[in-house]
Amino acid sequence: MTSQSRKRPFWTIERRDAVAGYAFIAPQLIGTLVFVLFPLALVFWYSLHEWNVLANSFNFVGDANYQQLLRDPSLPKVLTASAVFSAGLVVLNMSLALLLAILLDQKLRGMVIFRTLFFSPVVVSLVAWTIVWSFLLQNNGGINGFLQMFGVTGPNWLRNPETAMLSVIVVQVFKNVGLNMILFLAALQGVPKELYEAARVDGASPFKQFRRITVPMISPTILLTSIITIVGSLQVFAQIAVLTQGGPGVSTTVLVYYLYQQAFQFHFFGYGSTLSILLFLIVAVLTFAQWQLRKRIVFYEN
Amino acid sequence: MSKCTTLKSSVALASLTLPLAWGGTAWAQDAINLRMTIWSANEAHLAMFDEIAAGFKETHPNVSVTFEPLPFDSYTTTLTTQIAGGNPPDLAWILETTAADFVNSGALAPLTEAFTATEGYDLSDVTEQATALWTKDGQLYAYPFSTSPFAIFANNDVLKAAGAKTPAELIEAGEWNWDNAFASAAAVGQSGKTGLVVRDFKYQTWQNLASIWNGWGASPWSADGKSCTFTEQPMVDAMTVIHKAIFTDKAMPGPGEDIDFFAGETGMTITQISRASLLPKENPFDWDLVPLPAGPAGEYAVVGQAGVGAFAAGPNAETAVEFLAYMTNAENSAKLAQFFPPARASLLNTEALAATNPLLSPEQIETVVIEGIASGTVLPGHTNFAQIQQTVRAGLDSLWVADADVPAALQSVCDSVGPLLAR
Amino acid sequence: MKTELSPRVKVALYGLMCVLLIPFVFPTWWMVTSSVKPISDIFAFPPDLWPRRFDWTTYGKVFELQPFAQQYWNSAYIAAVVTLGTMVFSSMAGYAFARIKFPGANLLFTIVLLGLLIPSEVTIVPLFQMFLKWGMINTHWPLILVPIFGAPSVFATFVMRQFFIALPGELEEAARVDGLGRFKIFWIIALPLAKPALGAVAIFTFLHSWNLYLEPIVFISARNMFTLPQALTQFTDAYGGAMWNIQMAAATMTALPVLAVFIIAQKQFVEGLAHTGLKG
Amino acid sequence: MAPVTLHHVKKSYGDTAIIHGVDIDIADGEFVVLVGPSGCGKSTLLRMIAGLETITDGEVSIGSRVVNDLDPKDRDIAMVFQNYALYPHMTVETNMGFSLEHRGASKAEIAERVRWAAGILGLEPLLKRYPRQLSGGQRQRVAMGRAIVRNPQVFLFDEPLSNLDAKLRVVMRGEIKSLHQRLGVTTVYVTHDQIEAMTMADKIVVMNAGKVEQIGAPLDLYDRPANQFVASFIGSPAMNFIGGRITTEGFVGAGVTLPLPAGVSGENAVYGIRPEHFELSPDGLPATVLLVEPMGSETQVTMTLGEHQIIGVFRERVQAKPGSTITIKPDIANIHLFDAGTGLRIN
Repeated sequence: MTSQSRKRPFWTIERRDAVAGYAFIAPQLIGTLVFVLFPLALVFWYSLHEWNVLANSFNFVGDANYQQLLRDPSLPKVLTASAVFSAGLVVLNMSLALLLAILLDQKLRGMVIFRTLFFSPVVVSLVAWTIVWSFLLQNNGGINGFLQMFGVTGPNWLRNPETAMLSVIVVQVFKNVGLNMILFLAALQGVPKELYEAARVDGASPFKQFRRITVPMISPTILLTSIITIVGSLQVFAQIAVLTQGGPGVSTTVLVYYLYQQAFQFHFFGYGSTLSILLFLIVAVLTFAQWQLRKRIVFYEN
Repeated sequence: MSKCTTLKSSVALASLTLPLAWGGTAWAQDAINLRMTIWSANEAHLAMFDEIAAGFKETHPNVSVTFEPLPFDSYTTTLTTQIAGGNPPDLAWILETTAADFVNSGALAPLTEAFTATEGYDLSDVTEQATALWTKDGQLYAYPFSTSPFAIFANNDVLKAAGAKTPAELIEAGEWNWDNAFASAAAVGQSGKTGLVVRDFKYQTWQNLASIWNGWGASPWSADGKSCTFTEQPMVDAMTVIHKAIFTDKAMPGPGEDIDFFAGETGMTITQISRASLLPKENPFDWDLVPLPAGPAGEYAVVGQAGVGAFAAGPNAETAVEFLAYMTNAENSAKLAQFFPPARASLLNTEALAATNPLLSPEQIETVVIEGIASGTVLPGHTNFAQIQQTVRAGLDSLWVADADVPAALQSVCDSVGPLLAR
Repeated sequence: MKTELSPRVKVALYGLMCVLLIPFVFPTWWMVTSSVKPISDIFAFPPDLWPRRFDWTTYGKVFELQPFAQQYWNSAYIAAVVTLGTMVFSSMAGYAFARIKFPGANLLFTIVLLGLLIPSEVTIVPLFQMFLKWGMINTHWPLILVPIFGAPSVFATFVMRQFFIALPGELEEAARVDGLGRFKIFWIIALPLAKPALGAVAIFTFLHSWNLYLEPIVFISARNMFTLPQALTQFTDAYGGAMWNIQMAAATMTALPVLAVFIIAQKQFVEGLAHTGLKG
Repeated sequence: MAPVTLHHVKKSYGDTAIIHGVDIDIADGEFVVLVGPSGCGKSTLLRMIAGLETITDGEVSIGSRVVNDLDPKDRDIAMVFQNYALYPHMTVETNMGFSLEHRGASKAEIAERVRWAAGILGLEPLLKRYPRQLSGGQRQRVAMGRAIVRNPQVFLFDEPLSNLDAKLRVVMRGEIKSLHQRLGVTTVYVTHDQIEAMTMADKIVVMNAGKVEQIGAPLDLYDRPANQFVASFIGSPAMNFIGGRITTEGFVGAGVTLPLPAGVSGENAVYGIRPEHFELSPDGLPATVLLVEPMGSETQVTMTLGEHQIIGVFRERVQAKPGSTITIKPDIANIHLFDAGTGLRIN
């Protein structure tokens, strides 16, 4: 019996394993192709068309919708609103999450209760949460009633262009900051205690310990949560729909809400698709930029 | 193990398919089911419609009608979405604001011939004023089943407590005009309660303000709908008064204050008379129903309309039109009239209306309902209304602040909506 | 940072946390208490922390105004199916990408990862058209299929892959020697060990589905097919006026069960989340 | 029980060859240890026998069957892994019975076999526990129990003791050996620890860089290493090597001339002598003491002989101070000479 004379069966271990691999990924892959990538191609196709629903017409118009995008007087305001919302949300969310995580990381009794309470809005239905806040934020609602007790007359939160955006951001921050808080807390607890002990022996102040040890050690978590938070912030819809309907003016009309209006309220599916392409490009560029950033600045243990 | 896996997967499969199966219904072969979208989920309304449908079934045993209530807020959006999806209902209620969109689109089936051919229908009984909005080139495309005048409900308890004159007193004195109405409202507002609420306006549905500005002879756009008239003098004057009433005199609740007149803490509200059903039955207050006050341009009335049309593209369009003719014939119109003020001259008399509106006094029916329907202007509408509504809404937001420059704010409205109107 | 804190510092920290808690806890408190206030008391100024009068009829009215039980069921079973489906498909794909060698794995993984960049908000228009073609508008299929295969499940696949990569290879080899094929290794060995990651995926997926709002309002128009978030915004009288106390009763019923589950299982919840492999 | 034969076995990943053609014959019931430095390919070779790695070329046979394309489960082998690979979510009992369960054994049969194995290894009190509740030694025993439960033809061990502390390692070494003696199953055992190899093996296969350096009984390898690599790898402390030339006067290194046995020839060579093959002798060669490490039973002395640093191990208690000179004598019956170029043994 030599190796030359032995015939290898077709179904070798590797081949069988490869088939298993394809079978395992098939549902996810096919699903992603059908429900994500194919629709993305369709969005692009639609964006090249003028599409009148009631009259049932669908005409190729080339880049006309993209021309409209450049001329749309509302679009700069919408993009500004989106940028303000995302930036405000990320900054507030991340810093509050970090603050809460550091507080919860202290050696105190009852931290589990505090952690549970801070996290609780995450599991409250988003629309329920937003409806409650929409009531609290009314001019004659709970917040101003509360302020009144201290003799302060609060602004008309949702009707004032300056405070409307702030309100939407803050409502969203309180809703979801618990998620990032937990991730930060896990990261903080993963920092080896010896590092702090070594730093204390070296005479580093608590602030310096935070800046030179804590932040670098949890930087991967900071980066990943910020990616998720930013991409998530671009998808904000229910909060806007319930709290401000994009107003006052267009001050809280973020891109997704504008897209929804154009496509499903005004039935401009062609232009709505063009806005979708814009949204996709923004998400893609932001994600890519952050991954690049990750390579540069994030500290790694290995 | 494999048994267990099979069990698990079949449970998963069943839970996937079961609830979805509920969405579909199997029909008998030659049966026709007509679907009508409506925006009322009121059980009394539904019971009446079911009764009418049952009546139709007596002569057309194979036809049944289902009424599909859609949420009012997103009614037109949902309806248009269904049409866009190639799944239009057979019949649909249509709001006056979007009448132009539907009548002009060619999506609706023409009704005039079918109605005239129906025995005992008497289309001429329906007032022309009411059908104007739903007619194109002499052809009726939807029947105005509800022509509901805007009027003022007053809470005399609240008004008197604030030392304000009630509308009845003002009418008696021949002084029922906006100056005095706002003065009464301001007195209530400054007493800590709410003066006057334009119901459903909520600083979003600005077209409801037509119930005020029509008194100044103002309108949002020209008669042909091509040019913006927010900047013309009547509108500027009307808006200046409204702005002052809100921000200086506290006669009306400010933006972001949600007030319900029927909770009993408000002096007056402008709304359609069909809202009388919301009057509280327990702890009732001394209420009154009066016509809109006179404006600088004289006496006027405003009505909200709702039409019902049949879609031309559906496979059962003919049957749908037939049903529509049945539903809106003289006999059934009388039934509809108990909830929806009718547009038929024969029903527009005090006796007929009193029978169906026991809450209202004969005088209220006469002054508010009959005169209102007879002389009322319909709320503004336009093709492409959704986008225009939103654009104006966004523009007007700059007006709803205490220190707004009214002409400038209105100018900005025209700047943004003008190009849309001109299209 | 880890030394024993002085009593004064402790008091200060407790005080700070209690103040910070207000915006997290008060809205829920307010929601629950307002649900049993008569409508006229809701606007009491300043607001009452405890209802002056109780009106329990609000809860009954929730069910009168909407087919709320049906809507509750809709949301619950959709979230359950989506969660289950995502757990199955994402763990399978995550496992294969992490542990099985097959040609093109990297390319295919990149393709799947692209899904992360495409939230369903981007593709909502064609999705609407597709489901229309398939006659699935006003059914729950879009609310099930899109999340199971869209961006959230791609995220889940990523989380599962990160977890499986870290799983010791020896366990699988031992299982192979013990006579298990690929699927059984996955099902009997790898999956039970992936409980923490699966838990995190389940939480994320459930909350995502439970909170979906844009998709239902686009795809669903019949009241009895509504999901809870959609239904919550519909508690208005016949003419669009908000009915706050009833809305709060509905919101309370929507929020409390999940809140209760969370409080009971909060340890597993939090630990599961901390295991998402997001530590880099 | 069956013999295992490796015939010209090769392994490569793409263009990188890991195993360069290995031939090993393992007799039925034999305990063979594959030993070598890390990265020498011994684990890969074991995993190829197990079926966990594919075989690029050549043949692996178990009994009379060529198993190249058989799944691990069809090879009738059992394996004990370095980290034990106990299923964390199953009890000891389930872990041990797991493979039988998946081969369709009846419940009663499984229970009986598990009880039998647990009895041999003293695991009865632990059967209901989970792996995380066990100590390292207990886990090791469970891993072995899992292997013997099935009564396979071949046992494969992949560095099973490397995670245990030194003392436990000695105990477990003994247990594995006695288990083998009791069951008599053909065993292939991989380790990097030459002491394990020496103490346990019937036959040692020394591997380096994907090749077999030498196969033989432990003491054969110790006494007559075939090349310099084996010589250096087997034995602790390691053999001393002194480079130089073979002349008629003896072996000439740098600054020292060492005695040679009769009849050796060659030019450039390496002179190898184990530390224990020096003796203190007044007529020996002078060496300068660098370090003295008394072990109790013996004394280890690091010193320079000529210019070469060497280690000697003496039964006597050496009382020398660093820097002082002692005289030592190599035992010429136990010297090893290797070709300086090829490293092959020349005497």
